[in-house]
Formats: sequence, structure tokens, C-alpha cells
Amino acid sequence: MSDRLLTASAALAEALIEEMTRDERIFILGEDLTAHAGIFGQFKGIPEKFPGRILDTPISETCIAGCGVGAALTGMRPIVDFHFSDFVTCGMDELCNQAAKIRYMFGGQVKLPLVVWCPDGAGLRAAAQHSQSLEAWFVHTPGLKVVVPSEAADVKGLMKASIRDDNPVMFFQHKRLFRREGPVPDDPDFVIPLGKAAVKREGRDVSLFTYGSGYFLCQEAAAELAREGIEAEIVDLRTLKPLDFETVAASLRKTYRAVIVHEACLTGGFGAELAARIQAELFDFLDAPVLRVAAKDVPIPFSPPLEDFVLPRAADVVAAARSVCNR
Amino acid sequence: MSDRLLTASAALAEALIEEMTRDERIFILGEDLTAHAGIFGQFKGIPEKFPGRILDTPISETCIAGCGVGAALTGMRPIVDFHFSDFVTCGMDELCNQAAKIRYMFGGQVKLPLVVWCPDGAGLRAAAQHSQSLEAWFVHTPGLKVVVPSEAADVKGLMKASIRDDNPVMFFQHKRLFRREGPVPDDPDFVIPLGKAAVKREGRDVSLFTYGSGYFLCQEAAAELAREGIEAEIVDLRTLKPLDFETVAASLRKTYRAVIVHEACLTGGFGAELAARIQAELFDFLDAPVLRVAAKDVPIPFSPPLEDFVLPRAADVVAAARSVCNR
Amino acid sequence: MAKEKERKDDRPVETKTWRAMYRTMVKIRLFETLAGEYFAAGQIPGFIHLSIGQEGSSVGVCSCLRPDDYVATTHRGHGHMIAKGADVKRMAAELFGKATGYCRGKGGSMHIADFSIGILGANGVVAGGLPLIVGAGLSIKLRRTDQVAVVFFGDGAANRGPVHEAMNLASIWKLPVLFVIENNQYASTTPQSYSCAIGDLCQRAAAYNMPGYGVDGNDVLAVRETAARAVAEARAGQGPSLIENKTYRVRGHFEGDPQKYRDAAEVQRWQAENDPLRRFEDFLRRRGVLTAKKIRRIEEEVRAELDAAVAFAKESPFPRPEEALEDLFV
Amino acid sequence: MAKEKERKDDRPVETKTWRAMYRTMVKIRLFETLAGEYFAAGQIPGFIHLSIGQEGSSVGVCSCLRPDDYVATTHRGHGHMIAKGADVKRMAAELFGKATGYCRGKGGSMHIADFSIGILGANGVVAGGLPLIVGAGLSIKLRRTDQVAVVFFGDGAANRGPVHEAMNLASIWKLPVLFVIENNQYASTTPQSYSCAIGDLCQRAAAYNMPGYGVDGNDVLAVRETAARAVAEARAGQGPSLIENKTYRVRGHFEGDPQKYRDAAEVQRWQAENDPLRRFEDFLRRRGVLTAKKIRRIEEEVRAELDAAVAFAKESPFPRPEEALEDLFV
Ligand SMILES: Cc1ncc(C[n+]2csc(CCOP(=O)(O)OP(=O)(O)O)c2C)c(N)n1
Ligand SMILES: Cc1ncc(C[n+]2csc(CCOP(=O)(O)OP(=O)(O)O)c2C)c(N)n1
Ligand SMILES: [Mg+2]
Ligand SMILES: [Mg+2]
Repeated sequence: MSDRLLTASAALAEALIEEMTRDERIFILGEDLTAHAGIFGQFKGIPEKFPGRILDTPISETCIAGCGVGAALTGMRPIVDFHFSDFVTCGMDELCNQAAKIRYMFGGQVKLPLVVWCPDGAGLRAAAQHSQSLEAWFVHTPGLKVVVPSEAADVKGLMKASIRDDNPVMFFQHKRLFRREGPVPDDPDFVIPLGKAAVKREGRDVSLFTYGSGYFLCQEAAAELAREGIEAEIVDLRTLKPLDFETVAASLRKTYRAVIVHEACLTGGFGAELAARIQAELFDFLDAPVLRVAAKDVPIPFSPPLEDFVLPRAADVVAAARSVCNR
Repeated sequence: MSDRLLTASAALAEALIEEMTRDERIFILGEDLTAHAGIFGQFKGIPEKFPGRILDTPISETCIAGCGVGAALTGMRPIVDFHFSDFVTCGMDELCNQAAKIRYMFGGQVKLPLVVWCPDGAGLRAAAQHSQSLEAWFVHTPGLKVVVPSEAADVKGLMKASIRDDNPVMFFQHKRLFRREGPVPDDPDFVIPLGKAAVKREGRDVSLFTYGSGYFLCQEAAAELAREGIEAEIVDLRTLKPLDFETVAASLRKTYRAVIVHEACLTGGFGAELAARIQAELFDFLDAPVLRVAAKDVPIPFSPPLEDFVLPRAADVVAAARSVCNR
Repeated sequence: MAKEKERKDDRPVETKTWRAMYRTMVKIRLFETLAGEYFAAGQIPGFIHLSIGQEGSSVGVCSCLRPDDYVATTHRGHGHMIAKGADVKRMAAELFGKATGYCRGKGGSMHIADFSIGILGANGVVAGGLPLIVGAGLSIKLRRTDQVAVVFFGDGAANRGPVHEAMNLASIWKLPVLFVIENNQYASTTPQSYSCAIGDLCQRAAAYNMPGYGVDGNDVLAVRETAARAVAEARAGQGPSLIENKTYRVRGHFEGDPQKYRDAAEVQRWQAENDPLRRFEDFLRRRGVLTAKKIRRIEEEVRAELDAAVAFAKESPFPRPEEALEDLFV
Repeated sequence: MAKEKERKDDRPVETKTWRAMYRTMVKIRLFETLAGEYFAAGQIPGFIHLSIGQEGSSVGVCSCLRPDDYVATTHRGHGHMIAKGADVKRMAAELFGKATGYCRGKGGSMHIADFSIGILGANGVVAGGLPLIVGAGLSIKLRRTDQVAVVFFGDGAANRGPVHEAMNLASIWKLPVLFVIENNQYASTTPQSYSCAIGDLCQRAAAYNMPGYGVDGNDVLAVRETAARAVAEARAGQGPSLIENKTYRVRGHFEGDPQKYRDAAEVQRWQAENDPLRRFEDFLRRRGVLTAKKIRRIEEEVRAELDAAVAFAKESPFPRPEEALEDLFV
């Protein structure tokens, strides 16, 4: 079976169409889904193919999220579209106090197969309330799985796995990457299991641990570093919870140096958790401190020079990698 | 001026009474405040002393939080009581998309003097939805200050500073510590500036970095460690954002070893951020990995043996300290 | 008891159902009373909220439900659980924090559920059940069954935002949902008359184009009658209803509540004049459905069942500490 | 234009006010038109939501306000800003992302504010303004001034939970708040008739015990009349009101919206028959308040002002990148 070039958006739609065909219990719920196949066109083909299984809601994030939970508890497998990940704030109780805790606090009586799809990320000049990367909140919430794909194939494979998972999964997909193309296997059984990272570039000098949009910064940075004679290994984490620490550790044991890259703001971001674990569990393998490259600690500003300044750049990754290598 | 023994609850009330006397713009807003002076009796004396300045609301966390924001923007200095910190989920948009961002996204036009008082923490057999420690979410939200006092004096001094601050402050106070007594200075000008940690016990062998309820675990652990000949330094961080990294660094440069202790669950907790920074900025001073002692990564369960098992204990701190010292 | 007399006793006699309902009310009353006692004795950890005086609402509504119907309940949910048919042994064990409890000790009073009989859970978050029940209603609609989904919530809960979203959503989709407000006059320390801009919460139904019923919640048959109608409409695809059962919280908000917000006399008046259990008992005696002797027998049987439940709870082991790490993910 | 004729022209002539209102409507219309053009030309980053066709609502309401009254607006907020008296130069500069903008380039179209004239901000979160405005209302009450606080929100926003909490809270405390729904028939792609269980959103006022007014939002004087009454009541301490201005969103939800959810004919019909600006213009001419010549002069003056604003915006520098680190904390 061969690979085709698909956009991340098409990869998402394909995953959904395949899974919805396979399992009648799957449906999609959210605002403004049918008229334009999602506000980013991300559900192309679905409204026609599955009438009645992609449902427009009023603007009611709290209830939409809770609705997903209630439907998941009663035999369905809902996918909730959160419109913009920034509005998870409006469903935070349903996600963190209900979805995350229900199975546990009721002693494992029930399963909760829910996918919460959150388009996130900055770079579209959409300013403070439409540009956030909030995955770290959910990593700190026991009971949720957290998935952040980068390339189109990851989107497809991880979405299929998320849908098949019997637990609530927060699925973050970067808005600016929807149109980005990548090869996607032409195999309906192509699924990427949750909790498996991918070494996407091998290198012996430094490990770049990343996910989501950070992956593309690392790609760019690795090319630049290679020109300087530094061979970076890129580990795309793909799932933040559960985390594939084995792959992280294997890479680190080879390179002795690590840089973590993500678009969420630095302080308290996922990079903190990963750096904390690496230094704790692999202390003797570290030849340099674990560095983090992330957005600066401010809300995302509107004006292009400001937004560009706040977001991490490939050059920042290069500089960090260089600095740990030249130590 | 001498110190008196006050409970943490009385220290809170004293801070509020002093500040409300000083500044007419301060008022308190929340559910069930007047009948019993707050559901934990934490506002003792205030309903009588300041009628009309402590207001009962319906159960409407979203609007209460937003109400605090709106009042702060229009000349008042509100204190919002969040009843249980677990319900910040119901005001998350108002806290993180409004309060945190308003000053910034409007280009500094306005100030937002708001204190959000959140009783948090476990140990009361209150189970998954009434026991959380959620400070890390807010540390990862640029635009909010985050304060977590431990002893009664800290409660008083930090609450006064929080009220006087012109920015939104999340103030977490542990429910199980309300009745715990501690010496509190008898000085109406006693204020602990935000962003200043306190070295509460000096020691040369290992630094215990902690805050909130973790402080008392460290105290207990330090006593035990001393019996074994290990002298632990206890740094009570008090404010997580802004963080007093200088005090952290000074301690670490002395001890070369660090253990971070908090009650929030491990993964993605504040300990991750601190560990990541310590290893990045003080790499060459570390003789051992920075270890974290925290709650296990599950919701807080109800039954006593389960809850006790999930929460961090002084023995865990002792073990972690021992392990970094014996490396 | 005055109110009962005004009511014409022209209902068809449903002897068996009424007896069962009465027995359930007795069971709830006794369960709650015992829970209060064991809590006071320090044997139940955490905090508990009792529904004494509100049995008319739970039993009236649940008497119209099938085992496969869904119920989402609240922090004050023991009565709903029992009325829906939960096992008091496993409930008691859960309250005591034991491994044999419904949630293996992880939930406690505020987080009990029995998914095998459609109870989607108590909820520690006020109004937390409403979005979930809309999801259950949607699930029913998508699966094309004739189940119904019922959510109980308080007068205090009624002022939370999710209520608005849930009622609107259930209405536009005509979901088979019953929104049941238990207006027991207080939300913790706060009187309903203070917290809500209108007197009758059921009037809010008009804002969502659904029927709204204000019911004497301490008249179990009145509740049953209204719920039966709403359930029938829901099953027939006619959409949701809002029922406001007006009742009274006889105990404190939680056990141990100092209750400075109300007079003891107020409580006594309700207990003396408007106890749903006594009212139903009187009615059943007047209608010849129960005799003093039969009542005594029912009480004895229920007492025996609950004594056994408490014994079971007491004798059961606590969970092993490490079990705390189980049940997070499938 | 039919509707205008039915209206009896018996209002006292308020020549000066009407002219000012007309001028403001022209200014909004032109500002929005230019914003659309510069956006299409790629000179305005991000995305923008225009209020063309809704000038009757913004100007009608704001014509009743004082500079010290508060307004919380929405993602579609340019009109409210201008109606409240904002400086179009600094608005334009903000849309262009310039350092001279209201927010020094940090906010953009969706996050403009001018606290000096009581505008508490646009909001990227739908219904985000409601809790804030209740806080402003409470602040007014605590400070004992006679200000009022107005929040604009859409028909889509009306279904969010915070609306419920805000209206209840404002009502029980009798806060000086106007809740103004701009029902422009759509929330993004979703028709109002689909998203809401009842036809007239203003009916929901009854659920909160406050007056609810349904107004022809494209009749600026009808809006003004209703708003004036609600404002007067609010200033007099009589509490909040809900006003539903029925209007129409002539442009796409955002500029660039493919608008598959409606017919072009529907849009044209509204534009042709029910343009608030044309309706007001006709009225003013009939009443002899404005002549064709005067209208032309107003248009020219406004055009000149806006050309200057655009020039200012274009010529202004972008902020320096490092300014991104400023303005977070006091
Ligand atoms: C969202 C939320 N806010 C506050 C609380 C604290 N709380 C628990 S029960 C309660 C009162 C609830 O009143 P009501 O809804 O009338 O139910 P009742 O207790 O009377 O049965 C409050 C405020 C909570 N659990 N959840
Ligand atoms: C909480 C939230 N949900 C969704 C969105 C995305 N969104 C922006 S505007 C809009 C439609 C708003 O409709 P309405 O309230 O009628 O206002 P209008 O755009 O018609 O002026 C939506 C869904 C948002 N910004 N905030
Ligand atoms: Mg109540
Ligand atoms: Mg609209």
C-alpha cells in the first residue's frame, strides 16, 4: 500500500469517515459544522455522507462538552468539536471535573469513549483569545489522554486511535497546519497507537523532543544544524499522556543532550514536565541541561511583529541545540 | 511589636478587615458568605463589620468571577470567594481568557485589581470534586499571579499584598490548614511582598522547595532528616508567579541538591516547572537530580486508605531527600 | 396535613404501586436517618447531604421510570438512588468507604452511581448533571429507543449557566429529558427567594418552549402524576419538560450545618404539617390501602434490610491502598 | 422602507441629536466598508467581523448614554465603539496592527477598548461581556453613582450559560444594566430560528423578572426610544432590562465567509428594504431635518475623517517586537 499526499485537514476527514463507516455509534457534535463542513472545512464530505451524525449546536460549549460526556456514558462514541481550543475554558468543568473523573470516582463502572477535538495554536493574527495552546492544563488532569499530532499521517493515525479508545481523549490540532500536506498511508487499518512517540529524524548529537507545530520548527532547525555539523535527532512525542518515555530515554541515552520545543508558553508548559522527568530519570546521561524552546510568557498579541516575536522560531531551536552541544 | 498565635483562618480575616478598613473599594463576593461568615467561617467578623461589602450570590461561578473582573475594571477592588477551588472550572473563561488577558490585550489601558480566593487541597475525605490543588493551570496562564501561603503569617501578609496589587491574583489556601495556628506579627503594616520566597529552615545538605500544605510535610521531614544527620533547608516559595528564583538559586548553590514538594498531582504540576528551571539554570551546581514529591496521578479518592495513599507524605520527602543526599 | 384533605380522592387505586412507593419512601427516610447517625458517630468519612423530607420528589418521579431509563442526580442523591432501585448494601458500603461499595470506596456519598440501572451518578458539582443528561437524551434519540433521561437538581443549581444551555438544547432537539428541580427552599445557607429573580422556577420553562409544572413536591402522588405525563410525552418524542417539586430540606445543608440562616420553628412547622411520608401514609390509610399493622410490617422489613446493609458496610474491608491506582483508564 | 411609513411621525423633533446620530451611522457604515476593503486588500491582519446593517442598534442605544456609562461589546464591535464616541484614528490603527492603535497593536479588531469613554472592551469570547457588565453594574451600585452599564451580544450568544447567570444576578440586585441582544438572524452559519427554542429572545426577560423589549433594530429611533426608557429606569435604580434589536447581518460572519448557509437574495432583500441607514435618512428628509445637500456634506466630512484615520493607520509604525513583553502587569 502506498502513501498519498494529503493535507492535515483531509487526513482528519478521512480518519473520521473511515471510523464513522465502521462504527455507527460515532457522531460529531459542535457549532457550525454542517454548512461549511466545520469552520475550517475540516469535516469535508461528512455532512453529506453522514446526515444526522454531524450535529450543529447552539453556542453552548458547556453543554456541548457535557453532552459528549453523557452520550459517551450511554452507549455512543461522540466526537466534540470545540471550535477553537481557547473555549475549552467554557467546558472546563465538563472536561476536567466530569469526563476526567467519572470512570475513576465511580470505581470503574463505566467507560467514556469521548474525543474532544480542539483546533489550537497561533500564527494567524487571531490574538489572545483565539491562539492558545492549552494542552498542559489537561496533562495535569488525571483521567484525560492528550494527543497533539504534527504531520498529516499522525493526524489520521492518532485520530483513529483516539476514536477507538474507551477513554476521554483531548485531541489538539494546529489551525495553521490544516493545509499542510504530508504522505498518508493508503491503508484503512493504519492506526497510530496512543502513547507511542516517533523518531522522525535520527541524529547522534542532540535530541529534539517536540510535538504539534513544534515538529516543523525542529525539522527546519535540524536542517540548519546539519549544515553546522550537528546531527539532531527529532522525537515527535505525538501523545503527551500517556507519554512514551521509553523512546525519549532511548534517544537521550544516545545523544546525552536534549532540547524540548513547543508552541505553548514556557512557564508551566509540557516542556517543564518532560525536562523534569528527563533530568530526574536520566541524570547521569545528561551532558548539558535540558533546554526548552517555547512561546514567551504573555498572551498572544495581534500585530504581526509582536506575534512573531512571542512565538518560538526555528532559530531559537538552533540556538538552544547549539548551546547544549557546545557545552 | 510582638507575634500572636492565630489560626490561618483568623489571619485571613484579620488581613481582610485591616484592608477593608483602609480602602473602601474592597468588597467580597461569593456564595454563602454572610450566614456563617463563609462556609469555613473564614470571614469571621466581616459580615457584621462591613455590611453591604460582603455579598452573597446565587450559585453562579461564571458570573461571580466575571463580576469580579467587571468591578475591578470600573474602580473597585473585589475579592471573589470561589467556595472550593475545584469550581474554578466554572469560571475558567473569566479567569483565564478575561482577567488574565484584559490588561495585555488592551495595551495596558487599565488595571485589574482582583483577588480570587480559592480554598483548595485534600485530606478531608471530600473526594474527587472537592479536593484538588489546581495552581499549575494558572501558573501556565500569563497575566495571573499565583499565591499559595502555608503558615498563618504568610496568609495574612500575602493576602494584604494581594489585595494591594493592581493585577489579578489567584490565592490558594488549604482547607485542612484553616485551623492550624501560627505566630502572626501584631503590626498592621505587616505585608509580605508577592514574589518573595522565605528560607524557613536553614540547612546545608539538601534544599526542600515547597509551598502551601507541602511546607508542613517538609517541616516534619526536616526534623526526621536531622535525626539522621541530614540538614535540610526549607524554602517556602509562597508565590509561584512571580517566582523568587533568586532565593531558590541561592539555596541550591549552597546545598547542591533539591527536592520539590507539593500536594498537587505530579505530572504537569508546579514542581515540573521548578525542576526544569533549576536543572537548566543551575546545571553545574546539581550533585543529584531534582526530585519531586507530589500526589499520585489520579483524582483524589474518597476512602481514607485510598486518599492517604494518593497524597504525598513526610516519609516520601524524607526518602527523596535521603536519596539525593546519598547519591 | 391540611393539604391532603383538599385533594379529591378520585384517583384509581393502584394498590401495588402505592405500596411499593410507600415502602421506598420509608426506605429512603430510614437510610438517611441511619446515615446521619453513623456520620455523627464518626463512622462515615467526609461530608454527607441528606434528603429527608424530599422523598415525595424522588419516589414520585422514579415511580414512573423503567430500569433502562437514565437518572443523573446530585450531592443530595441517596433518595434518587434508592428510588431508582439501587442496592442499599452497596450504597451503605460506599458511604463507609469500603471496597464493597458501589465505587469501591472511590466515590463516597457525593459520587455514587449504578450504571447497571441507569444511574449516571451523583455529582459534586452543582448542576453538573444537566449537560450530561442532555447527552443521554441525545444518545437515546440517536439510538432510537424510547428511554427517557431525568436530571434532578436544586433551586440553587437552577441559577447556574449550564441549566440554560441544557434546557435550550434539549428543547430545540426535542430530547426525551425531564428536568426536575427540587426546590427545597435553600441552597446551602441561601434562601431561594433571594437567589432567584422569579418566584416559580417552573416559569422558566417558557423561555425554552417546554411545559413547566409547579408541583407540591411533598405530595408524592401529585409528583407521580406530573412526572408520568412528562415521561409519556418524552417517550412519545414530544420533547423535554421542566418539573419543579416544591419541597423542604428538613436537615441542614450537610450534616453538622449550624443552620444560622433559619429558625428551628420553620423546620418544625414543615415537619409537623408537611412531611411527605406522613402525608402519603395518611392517604393510604384513608384509602384503605394500608393498615397500621401493614405499615408496621413494612417498617420492620425495611429496618431489617437496612440493618443488614449497615452490617454489610461495617464488616466489609476497606480497599487496599494500592487500589487507588486502579480504575482511571479502561 | 414600508415599515417607516406605518410609523406616525409624531415624535418631537430632536434635530441636533438626530443629525448627530445620522452622522454616526454614516461613520460606522463607512468605517466598516473601508475595513472590509483594506482587509480584502490584505492590509488588515487576522480576521474581522463587520456590523454593516446593524447601525440602528449601536447608534440607537449609545445615543442614550453618557461618556461615563459603560459598554461591553463583542467580536462585532466597531459600531458600538464609534457610537460610544471612540476615536476612529486609533481604531483604524489598531485594526492595522499599529503602535498608535488603541491597544498598541496587541488587540486588533476583536479586542479593542477605550476605557477613557467607558468601553470595557470588545470580546473574542461570545457572551464574554455579560459577566463583566454585571460587575460594572455592581460597581456602579456600590459606588452609588447613576451610571449605567450596557452589554451588547448576539442571538447566538444568547444561548450561552453566562447569559442566564448574568441576567439573574443583575435582576436580584437590581443593577443598572441593559442587556442588548442584536438579533441579526445568524450566529456564524447557524440561523437563529434553529439555535433557540423560542422565537423572541426578549421573552426570556420574564425568566428574570425584568422588562423585555422586542424592537425593530433597523429603526434607529425605535431603538433609541426603548433604550432611553431602559436607561432612565436603570439610572433611577429600577434595575435591568433586556432589549432585543431585531436586525440583519448584511455581510458574512467574518470577511471572507463563503456564506453557504443563506441565499444572496435574502441579503439583497434586507439591504434593499430594510437598511437602517437609508430608513433613517428617508425619515430625516421627510421630516425636513436633512436635505440632500446636507447629507452629501455629512458624507464628505465623514469620508474625510475616515480617510485621515486610514492614512494615520497606514503611516503609523508597527510596534517594536519587544513591546510584546510590555503591558502584562501593572
Ligand atoms: C458549581 C458548584 N458551586 C458550589 C458548590 C457548593 N455547593 C454544594 S451544594 C450547594 C447548594 C446547592 O443548593 P441546591 O441546588 O438548592 O441543592 P440542595 O442542596 O438544596 O439540595 C452548594 C453551593 C458546588 N458543589 N458546586
Ligand atoms: C464561547 C465562544 N464560542 C464560539 C465562538 C466562535 N464564534 C465567534 S462569533 C460566533 C457567532 C456569534 O453569533 P452571535 O452571538 O449571533 O453574534 P454575531 O456574530 O451574529 O454578531 C461564534 C460561534 C466564540 N468566539 N466564543
Ligand atoms: Mg435547594
Ligand atoms: Mg447573530
